[in-house]
Amino acid sequence: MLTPPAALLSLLFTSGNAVPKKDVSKVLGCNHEDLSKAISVLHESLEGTGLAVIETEADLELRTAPEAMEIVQKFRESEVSKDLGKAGLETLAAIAYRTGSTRGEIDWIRGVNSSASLRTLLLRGLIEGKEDPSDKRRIRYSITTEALAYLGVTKVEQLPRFDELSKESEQVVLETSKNEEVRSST
Amino acid sequence: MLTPPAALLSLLFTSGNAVPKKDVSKVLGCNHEDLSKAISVLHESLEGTGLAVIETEADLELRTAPEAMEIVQKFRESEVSKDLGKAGLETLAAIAYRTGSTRGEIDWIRGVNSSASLRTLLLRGLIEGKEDPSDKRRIRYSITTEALAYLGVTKVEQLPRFDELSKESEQVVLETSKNEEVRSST
Amino acid sequence: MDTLSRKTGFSIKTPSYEGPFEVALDLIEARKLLVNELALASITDDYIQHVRRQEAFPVEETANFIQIAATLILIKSKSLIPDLVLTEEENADVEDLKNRLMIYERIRNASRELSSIFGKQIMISAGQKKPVPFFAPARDLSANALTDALARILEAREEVEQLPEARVKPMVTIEEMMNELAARVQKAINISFKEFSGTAKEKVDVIVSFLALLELVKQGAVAAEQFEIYGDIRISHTDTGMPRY
Repeated sequence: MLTPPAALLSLLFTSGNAVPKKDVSKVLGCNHEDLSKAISVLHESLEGTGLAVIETEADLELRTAPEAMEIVQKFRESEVSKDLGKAGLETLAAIAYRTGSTRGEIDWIRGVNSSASLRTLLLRGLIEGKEDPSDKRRIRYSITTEALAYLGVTKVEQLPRFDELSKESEQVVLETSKNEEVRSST
Repeated sequence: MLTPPAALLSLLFTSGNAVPKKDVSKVLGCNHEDLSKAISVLHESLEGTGLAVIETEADLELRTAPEAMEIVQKFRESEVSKDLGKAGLETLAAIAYRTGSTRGEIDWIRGVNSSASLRTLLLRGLIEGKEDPSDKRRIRYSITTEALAYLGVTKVEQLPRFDELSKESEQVVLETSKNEEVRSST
Repeated sequence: MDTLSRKTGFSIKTPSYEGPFEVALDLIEARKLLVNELALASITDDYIQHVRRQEAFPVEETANFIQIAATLILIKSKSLIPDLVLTEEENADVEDLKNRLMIYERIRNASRELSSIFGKQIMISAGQKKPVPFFAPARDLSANALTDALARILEAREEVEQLPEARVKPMVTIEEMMNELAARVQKAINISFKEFSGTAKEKVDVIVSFLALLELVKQGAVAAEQFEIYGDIRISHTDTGMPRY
């Protein structure tokens, strides 16, 4: 079993953003006082670890410690100055030539999982994701105008061999729906 | 000043993804050995905290500890874990226990065609394929941090009966490949 | 069984029939034996029975099943007729089968271990911080690089779809092997018959298994022929009287 501070840490870690204390209390099944105790133990145990809990009146959030700012900054810079690489270029291409692709569709076109590449492209401002109006859990991706400008075009249709490659991608995605049927029937 | 394990933790937290060990080394300005040391210190210091570092040959990723799953799922909408079929598990086992890493080897071990299973594992991000540096047409598959996370272990060596089921089989493969050589030379 | 294959007519994507090693290992495990020649001799008849009962194999695997059946017959014949001397190559086949079954057994055990822990205690990934994107293009990013990347994956997909699935080729053609084996077993039986009188039951046993195998080969030959003709089509079942739903 996890101790209350450990349970708290794992909750904050997975939520990513600030979390209302009252939600945490509810999940942990503890009262305000117990939570305060857990928070202060966690504070202490995080000392010197590179992480820290930010506490406001109502919320809790896990962040990197202030001492880590410099190294984190350096890391971020190195991450965004890296080449996109094969995976990154493939993922961006799949989106550029087929605006509104979902992650599943990109995965299917590439034959491998694309979540990590999508995150990187989002962070670098090369793509953006929007909720599908008909299904809010589904995110549809498109290339950003900045990225297009960088590529020297004003719209995706001006990309080389656009008609041919976008049509082919479309066909591949059509297979997906067939494949989904297959998978769900097993 | 941050200790190396603390710096490492803050980087892994910042990334939120699997991070190549070589990227980490570069940012921390340390060699492979120093990194290994930092990793093992971090492993230990995370014990009981609700977090854990998953390590593959190439990557590192910060995740919740296996024990935290129950509480975390209470908090967020439950993540459904679709089961892998028998064929998928066998293929994953062949890769995780490092008995085969090319499609040919896996086919040989299982006695059946494994391409469909490989495709499923790739799409789910449980394995990844990389070109063999010595033969670019050959793809070598390896297990991802995602797969280890689903198995609830921080490295392959922690898989059940790892020593028994991996080393011995390697021996047999060796013997057999010797046989093969003998035969092909006759 | 695979309901899917009946529906769509192809099942290469999700083979749920038992593979040739799986069948052999199931039979050995059911007898609580270890993988060795004694065990292999003891499963021979059941293995052949199993293969005969199976009316729907992916065609390309039929050859594998028959190859293994033939090696099992060899092992059994040898155990019943000590005078049967195996060639170096045949001995190698026997060793090969034993080795591969042992390796497969380990992987199957490993996969059972994995199945007992997979998804039970998932280590969950970091929550998505709301990204603060700032525009950071890369040196390797250009319109042409994108075009190439997409063209490459689309091309690779086509290749995958056009390539026939890998087949494990039998060492020698089945007919060759069977003809030779038939002659040898016959000869060995003659020798045995002349030199000492084993029980008639044993000999009958060999012959019965042998005939069963010959029948299989005939079936397999038909299947193999079909596979040649429809070489590029990935059909997975010989067309048999399998019930359709």
